Amino acid sequence: MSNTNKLSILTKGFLKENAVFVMLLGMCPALGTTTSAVNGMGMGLATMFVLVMSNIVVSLIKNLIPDKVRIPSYIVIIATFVTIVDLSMHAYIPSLYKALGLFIPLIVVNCVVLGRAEAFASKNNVLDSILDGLGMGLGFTLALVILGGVREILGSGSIFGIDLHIFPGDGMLVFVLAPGAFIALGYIIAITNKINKKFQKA
Amino acid sequence: MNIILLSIIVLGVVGLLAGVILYFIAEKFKVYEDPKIDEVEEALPAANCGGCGYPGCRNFAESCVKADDLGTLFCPVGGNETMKKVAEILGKTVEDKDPLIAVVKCNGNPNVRKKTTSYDGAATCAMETALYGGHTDCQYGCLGHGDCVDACSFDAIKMNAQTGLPEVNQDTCTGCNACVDACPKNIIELRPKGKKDRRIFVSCINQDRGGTAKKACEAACIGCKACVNVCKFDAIVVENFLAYIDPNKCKLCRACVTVCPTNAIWEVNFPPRKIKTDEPKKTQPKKNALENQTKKEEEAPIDLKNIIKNDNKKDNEIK
Amino acid sequence: MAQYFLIFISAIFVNNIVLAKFLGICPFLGVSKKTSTAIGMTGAVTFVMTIATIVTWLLQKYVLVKYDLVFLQTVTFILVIASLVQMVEIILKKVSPSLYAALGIFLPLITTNCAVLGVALLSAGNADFGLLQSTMFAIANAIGFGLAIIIFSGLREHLEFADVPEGMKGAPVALIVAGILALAFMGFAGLA
Amino acid sequence: MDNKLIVSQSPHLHAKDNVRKIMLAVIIALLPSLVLSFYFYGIGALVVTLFAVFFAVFFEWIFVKVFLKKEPTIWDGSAALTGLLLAFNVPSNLPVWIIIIGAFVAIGVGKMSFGGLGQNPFNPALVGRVFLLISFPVQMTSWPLAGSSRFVNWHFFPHDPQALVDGFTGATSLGVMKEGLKNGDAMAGIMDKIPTHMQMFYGQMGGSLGEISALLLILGGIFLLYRKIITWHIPGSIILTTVVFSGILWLINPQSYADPLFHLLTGGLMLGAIYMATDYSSSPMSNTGKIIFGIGIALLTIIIRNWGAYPEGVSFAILIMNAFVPLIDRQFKPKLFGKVEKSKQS
Amino acid sequence: MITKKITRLNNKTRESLNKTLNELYNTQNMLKTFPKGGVHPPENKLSADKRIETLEIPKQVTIPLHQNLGAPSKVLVKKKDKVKVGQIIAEAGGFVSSNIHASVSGTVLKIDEITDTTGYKKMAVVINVEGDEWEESIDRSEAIVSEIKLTPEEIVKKTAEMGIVGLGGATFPTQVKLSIPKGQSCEFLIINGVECEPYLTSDHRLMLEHGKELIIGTQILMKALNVNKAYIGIENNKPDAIEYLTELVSNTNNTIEIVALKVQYPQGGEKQLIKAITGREVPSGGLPIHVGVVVQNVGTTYAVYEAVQKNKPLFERIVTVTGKSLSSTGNYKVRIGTSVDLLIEKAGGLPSDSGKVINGGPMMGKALKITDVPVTKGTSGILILKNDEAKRERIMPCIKCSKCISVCPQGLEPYFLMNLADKKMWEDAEKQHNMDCIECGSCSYICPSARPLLDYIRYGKQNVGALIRSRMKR
Amino acid sequence: MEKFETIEHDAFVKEIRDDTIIVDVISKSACMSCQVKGVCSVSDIAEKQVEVIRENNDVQIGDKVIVFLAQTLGFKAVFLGYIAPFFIVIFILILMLQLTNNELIAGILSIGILLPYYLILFLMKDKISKKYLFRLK
Amino acid sequence: MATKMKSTILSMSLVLLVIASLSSGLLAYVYSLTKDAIDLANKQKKIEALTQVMPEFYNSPIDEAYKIASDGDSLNCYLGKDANGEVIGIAIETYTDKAFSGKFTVMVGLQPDGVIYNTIMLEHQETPGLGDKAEKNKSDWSNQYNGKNPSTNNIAVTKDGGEIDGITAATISSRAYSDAVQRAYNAYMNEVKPNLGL
Ligand SMILES: Cc1cc2nc3c(=O)[nH]c(=O)nc-3n(C[C@H](O)[C@H](O)[C@H](O)COP(=O)(O)O)c2cc1C
Ligand SMILES: Cc1cc2nc3c(=O)[nH]c(=O)nc-3n(C[C@H](O)[C@H](O)[C@H](O)COP(=O)(O)O)c2cc1C
Ligand SMILES: Cc1cc2nc3c(=O)[nH]c(=O)nc-3n(C[C@H](O)[C@H](O)[C@H](O)COP(=O)(O)O)c2cc1C
Ligand SMILES: Cc1cc2nc3c(=O)[nH]c(=O)nc-3n(C[C@H](O)[C@H](O)[C@H](O)CO)c2cc1C
Ligand code: SF4
Ligand code: SF4
Ligand code: SF4
Ligand code: SF4
Ligand code: FES
Repeated sequence: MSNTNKLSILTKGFLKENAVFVMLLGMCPALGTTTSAVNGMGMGLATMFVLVMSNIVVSLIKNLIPDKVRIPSYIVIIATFVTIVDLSMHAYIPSLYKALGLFIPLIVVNCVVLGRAEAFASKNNVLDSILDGLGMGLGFTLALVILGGVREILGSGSIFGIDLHIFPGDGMLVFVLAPGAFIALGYIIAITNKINKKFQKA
Repeated sequence: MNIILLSIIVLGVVGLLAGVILYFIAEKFKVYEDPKIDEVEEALPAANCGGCGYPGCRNFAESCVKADDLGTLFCPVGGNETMKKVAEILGKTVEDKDPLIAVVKCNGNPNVRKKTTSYDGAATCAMETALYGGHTDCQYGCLGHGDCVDACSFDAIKMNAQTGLPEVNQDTCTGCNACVDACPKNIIELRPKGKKDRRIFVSCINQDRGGTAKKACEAACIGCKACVNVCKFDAIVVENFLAYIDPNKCKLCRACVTVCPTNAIWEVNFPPRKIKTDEPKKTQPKKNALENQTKKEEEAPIDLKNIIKNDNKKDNEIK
Repeated sequence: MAQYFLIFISAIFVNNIVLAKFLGICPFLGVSKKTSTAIGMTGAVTFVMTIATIVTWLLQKYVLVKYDLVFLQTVTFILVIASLVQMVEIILKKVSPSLYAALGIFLPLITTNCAVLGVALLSAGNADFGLLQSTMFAIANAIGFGLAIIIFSGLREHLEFADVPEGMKGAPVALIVAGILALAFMGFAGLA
Repeated sequence: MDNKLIVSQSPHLHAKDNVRKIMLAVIIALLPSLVLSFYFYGIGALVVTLFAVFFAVFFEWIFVKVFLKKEPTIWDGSAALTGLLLAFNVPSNLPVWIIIIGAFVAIGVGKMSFGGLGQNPFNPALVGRVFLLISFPVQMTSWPLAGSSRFVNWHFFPHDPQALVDGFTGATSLGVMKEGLKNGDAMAGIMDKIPTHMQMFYGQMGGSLGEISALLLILGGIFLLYRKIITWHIPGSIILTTVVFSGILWLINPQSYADPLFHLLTGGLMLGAIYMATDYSSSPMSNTGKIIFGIGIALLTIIIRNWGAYPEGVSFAILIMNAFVPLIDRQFKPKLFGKVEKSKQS
Repeated sequence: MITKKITRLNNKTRESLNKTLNELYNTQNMLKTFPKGGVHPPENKLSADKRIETLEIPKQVTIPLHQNLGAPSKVLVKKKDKVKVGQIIAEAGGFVSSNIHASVSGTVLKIDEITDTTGYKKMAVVINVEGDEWEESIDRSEAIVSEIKLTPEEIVKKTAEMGIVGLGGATFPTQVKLSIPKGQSCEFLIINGVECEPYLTSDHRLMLEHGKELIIGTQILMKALNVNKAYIGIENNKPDAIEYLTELVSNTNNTIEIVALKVQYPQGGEKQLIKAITGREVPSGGLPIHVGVVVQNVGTTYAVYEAVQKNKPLFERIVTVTGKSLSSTGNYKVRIGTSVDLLIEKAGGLPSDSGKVINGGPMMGKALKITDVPVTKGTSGILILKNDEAKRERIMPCIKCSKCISVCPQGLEPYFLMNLADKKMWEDAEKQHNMDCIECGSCSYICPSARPLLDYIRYGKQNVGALIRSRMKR
Repeated sequence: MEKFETIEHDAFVKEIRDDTIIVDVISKSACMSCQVKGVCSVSDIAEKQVEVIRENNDVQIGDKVIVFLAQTLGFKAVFLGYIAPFFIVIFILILMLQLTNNELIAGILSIGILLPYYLILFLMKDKISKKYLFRLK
Repeated sequence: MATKMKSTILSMSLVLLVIASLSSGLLAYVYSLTKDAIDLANKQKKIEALTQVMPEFYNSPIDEAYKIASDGDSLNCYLGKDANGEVIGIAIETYTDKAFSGKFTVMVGLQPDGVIYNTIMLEHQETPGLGDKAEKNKSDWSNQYNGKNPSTNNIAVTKDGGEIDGITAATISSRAYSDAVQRAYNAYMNEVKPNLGL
């Protein structure tokens, strides 16, 4: 594989195949944890760690696993890394751990992670799988930060905790709550579609 | 007890149980599905356009796997190449099919085919057809609302604002048949692309008697049989006052094109005629007013450029 | 009785699993294009969710907590759920191909449906819940999921005929609908 | 031939009503309430209304022009009506920047995201309203009391000592009830703190600027019924169910549940029943469907009012039932001519 | 004669009569009508006072060979053949088809494709008129023959021979309707004198001027169908006709009853009429005969009278020529094949602001593509609409006002059927009963968004029909 | 829940073969009150023939029958695949909790019931997944 | 691609067994590494809360928790002692059911004489932007309680005639907060104070 190809493996997850905005995967954490940009980033990084690690392991042992137990095996592998993240976060960044709550163990079932293990790592070599995991993970993180940022700005009038003083009050609370998450994501996806289309045409 | 040991035992037991149960269930409830179906499906273009006559690519793939002979199966989008791939997967053989392309068999632009009424209903061809024969005196001709354009999922057919007729882009048309199905007037036909992409066809489907047809549209085929007489290959038949050129017999000699008194025969992608440039005025006294507009009166066929987007490739070919 | 009533009201309306807790969004968006498939999916989720909760609850109480292995929760739960779903999938493929075809790729997705694992984790993590409460909690959440997805599929079928702007078609407009639905469901706040 | 005959399918006649006339009629039906609101709340009512209407129309124009690239649709009057109804659902002292956001959400999110007129599954004005309610609860729940405007008080209520207090705000009747009940007060005591039923009927109470006078709203409703713009099914079933359901609760325990009349006259129930639940595009099509829809709204309203966190539930109830409309439409069809016989036959 | 007296009534007296009649039948609301849906467009019966005039015979007639619902007729004459008035020139081309007779005497000029009222080119016999020589068998006297000599079977045969088709709009061959299939029986005959279409008055005039023949025609049909009860349904905006016919049937022992009906479009649709008069509902997908009823139009009934008693084939009919912009409106007895142009000329020529020329009424009629088309058996009126009346309004999105649902007499959801047709979802359209639409156009009429509902529903019907046929073949 | 639309037609038996029956279907669906004469081809009526599986219906040539086509089996599948076993599980669970008051036993038993259930379902599979064609009533 | 493992009973169960064991081994190891940190983190929150609501203490109040009865329920009570072992503060984990929505718990720190030292919101589900103003890091609204003695100061909100200014548009939350504090105070006065003999 050429270098450009490697690069594209890495970058396609940003926009063209962005897990959240384009492939609509991993929607639950994308919506559930993005009350602020920081939370989004935390979740994104945690997911990326799991993604990369499980991609590595899966691509290493892909040929050892019989088809019928493929999914259970992958899941166990993923769950292991998730638990590691869970335990470490709980131990060392308890505030973030609390904010992300249930969604950390739920990384296990994040369709992005399993999807990549299934679709990419189980068919490609270790290096590509790492790149893929990194790319997808970064894309995922990017998406979560954007969504978290938008929600934070609109919902609390601040970004990364810095008050922007754009609203006389606190901001539009809806965006901190569930409905705002859906609505914000809806419009962001619409915009991403537009951008992607432009790119395709160009 | 050592926590590591314990967890290994616990998870190991769970894992083992899961494995064993899964195995038995899988054995018991085995469904055989030919893995080749997946392979074939992957080889297909995944356009899911239905051009093959099946509801989707997977159904087509299934049929390919089941079929003894791929002769009757063809994916118009992927073309010969795809079919070869499919054949390879299945260890079967296919013959090359002449690629098909949609041609619009109506030549009645507003200058030659006058509007007689003004239609005020929903702007789709199907809807106008449901009402009456159309807003001109030709009850066969194109209505110009572009149902065919909407049907094409490859953006290969566009309305020409000047002629009010659809035009097919030969580079993007896959011959999927969608427009043919969509046209309520059955104006569009899939014809072989022809050698060097050259083809000749009668661009009219008016079956009225000559006089009636001519009155309705100056560009109509009047069934005069001039082309039949001039064709050396018996490629043209006139039935119901309408000529039809059999693409399989047509040798692209172009003899018929010039004799047609109404310019109803179109040629596509031919180089301009040199010798006859001053002749046509006599043999073709009737000119498409449109040609005047586009200033190509000298070479009747060139106005066919309209049918194809004027891209570089074409220019090269013509030179 | 009142306790179960509250569990149901809370899980279905107030803290709807999809609209308030953000679990199971993928199938919520993915399998909601037609009401009939949404109903099928609801059946599937209800089934899997309930069975999974029963199994994981037993596992939690009689193994993990007993031997102080709660940190293995995620791994064991997901393993159990995954096997369970795959079992159902294989069985279903054989027993009822039409349903299998209808739910297609979404059966494996139930495995990776956060709703199932989420509910299992929530009910295992809730110290107050006995087996029956947990089961009812699972059912209530499944009904909440079903309610949301069926309403949603109705709306989406309705939107099939709407002249939705080009850029908004598909996921964006679905998300807006989900957002307004969540907005509406906020009216249930405080009921339980 | 320039005098070509026009050809189209039958019928060749068309009734005189069109979309604009319908929207205009609803606006006209609402105007008396606006005037009353001006009378009670002063200039603020007009300012909020004008801003809401103007920006609703403005955003409609922008969206159609810039994003949809279609012919302008602002003349059909539906955007103006949405703006008007949005204004009717907010306090008259709402800061204008909030009402602008509301108009944006109502039109942009609630209507144009789905393609504009007639395509929206939810009531746009209510989407805007609930969005604001949740986003800006402080501003959205500070209600000026009727007659609190200086201008009006000076003229009309010189004898009322309270009227001279500037910008006097307070809770709506429902808010008072909810707070009182949460505080453990009995209904009888709460009733003393709020306007009498008669006052509520003609409109002297705190609340959103358009919801206050049941009387004028009903008069407008009769006008719409007469013009055959709405049918009785939705308002009728809402009002009847409200009376029955709240009546049952009231009979069971008059100390913790308000009487049916109170429920009818407060919290914009009339506004909702006559003008908002009847919004065409977000209500069911068949008559049975409409009745079911109305019953659902009334039940949810009373449930939310009595047991939910929010003091008033009409907006939420309508939005929730909006979500059920497609399912209702699919289930309740008009009776097919000749259907009964067929099933009898076979 | 009472006919004369009534025709002289001016509008004012008509109105007062209307009032007294309303009192007679209590109020308008007490009148019978169909239960659900319907609209009431402005009636505009401009030519209601105009006596039926016989139009002069044109120089040339064009007689289309497909004038009935069902299969086209088979031509029997050749070019240059001489024909007499009433001579058969084409015979039924199938079971559901009918004979066609020459409406003039003269020479067959050609048999060629012409554009007919449908806007499609169809075969037609063109005859050059020479004199007015009738077949001898036709009784041309004015005398009214009231004794019915023929047996039921002979009556049915006669209607077939004489080429009688339903003149109420559908041109369904009458003999087919009259031959009741085995196992089914007819209880009531309903004569459709509703004429619910705005503008049209031909049936109205016919009832006033040929009431006696009409009653005999009804008795003939009753005999053919072997029923002893017939109703004549008339909308309440024709009080003179109601009064006159009520008087005429007073001596029929109540076997024929006049039923005044509320003015409500589409009262004249046979399903609605049957429901209004008998309370029976024709099952979805069924025929009137399934509830024991046969419906015939008054024009058809009159034609049956002439065919059976006078041996006269159906070669002329009454056509209303009307329109607000016309200098004179009228009701004319016209030979089939006469050009519409001639009729318009008779009415003072086509005004320059004319937008549409409609064959039939404004609700169900067909807009003509050109005016040089022949009058056929199905032509009940020629209506001229001004440009501004004719133009459709701009189509807006459906606002879901549900008005179309509430006016649909068939209990359908027109907006939904339109959506389904737009999305080409034929199976779903079938499930939503779009085949039950009677194409009355009430929905398109009422829609505030001016949506072309019926256009799309028709399109849907075509496609669902094709779907059903293809499924049948399989 | 999903509706079961069946399409029914009156028909006459025309021919009886070994395992199928040919019926003539009487058209009554389309042409009544049909104004679209151009499209209506009444001549089609005679050609509407349908082949029906012969399932020991004792019919004779000329008999009047109704043919129908069942369209979906979806609901039945969901019901048998999920809903029925679901209720069985819940039933057993509650029952066992009442009887034994032991959550472990109740839980294991209620899950365990699924195995025999699916086995039975599997054995009856032929009955369930039968494809519906035109059939006689 | 190398040939995949075939799905046989042996391979399937073996693979799962191996993967499961490996993973659980790894996890157990990680768990043992993080166990202490997690325990600490779990406690940390409470310790932080305790340090805030009590004057500086020198004992480990967490290990000296009591359950005290209150209205048929029980509250957690922690005692802060100075270097001499004297009780210098009492922290009571109290709650209310009058909140706008959901669970609402407050840690109330009292001086031995019943004067409120400080309060801190532990858990709540109030609306962000409204009720959550009762949180210390959102606004210093709750500081109003400090220094007040519920037996002499009426700690109800002004609307109900008390001394506490309600949070704007969140009277309910404010009222709930007062209620929680009052509950803690009552429990202290009824149960703790007599027992402590202060
Ligand atoms: C919407 C609608 C309106 C109709 N209006 C009339 C009418 O006003 N008068 C009439 O004679 N037939 C009317 N018909 C036709 C009748 O349904 C029926 O076909 C006719 O009365 C049968 O008689 P015929 O066969 O003699 O024409 C109408 C049909 C439809 C579908
Ligand atoms: C295929 C077909 C068969 C019919 N058979 C009968 C019949 O047996 N008896 C009958 O009274 N009318 C029959 N009709 C006529 C219809 O009932 C109806 O009168 C005719 O289509 C004109 O109705 P309209 O003018 O209301 O549209 C038949 C029509 C069609 C298309
Ligand atoms: C979305 C929303 C959230 C609310 N959340 C709270 C809350 O968390 N705490 C509270 O006391 N009041 C809350 N309220 C306000 C109450 O409903 C009520 O209006 C308020 O307590 C009245 O108090 P006031 O007298 O302080 O204005 C909320 C209102 C809305 C609309
Ligand atoms: C009777 C009636 C009630 C209406 N009610 C509302 C309403 O509550 N909210 C609103 O935004 N628009 C309302 N409209 C206006 C219009 O229907 C609305 O803009 C559409 O929902 C936009 O598609 C109403 C219109 C009518 C005719
Ligand atoms: S032009 Fe016609 S045949 Fe060609 S791709 Fe488009 S739809 Fe298919
Ligand atoms: S070719 Fe056919 S479909 Fe295309 S515009 Fe012409 S009539 Fe319409
Ligand atoms: S759907 Fe058909 S029957 Fe109903 S109103 Fe419209 S045209 Fe008339
Ligand atoms: S009448 Fe027109 S706008 Fe109203 S519901 Fe029907 S189609 Fe829609
Ligand atoms: S991330 Fe929750 S279901 Fe996919």
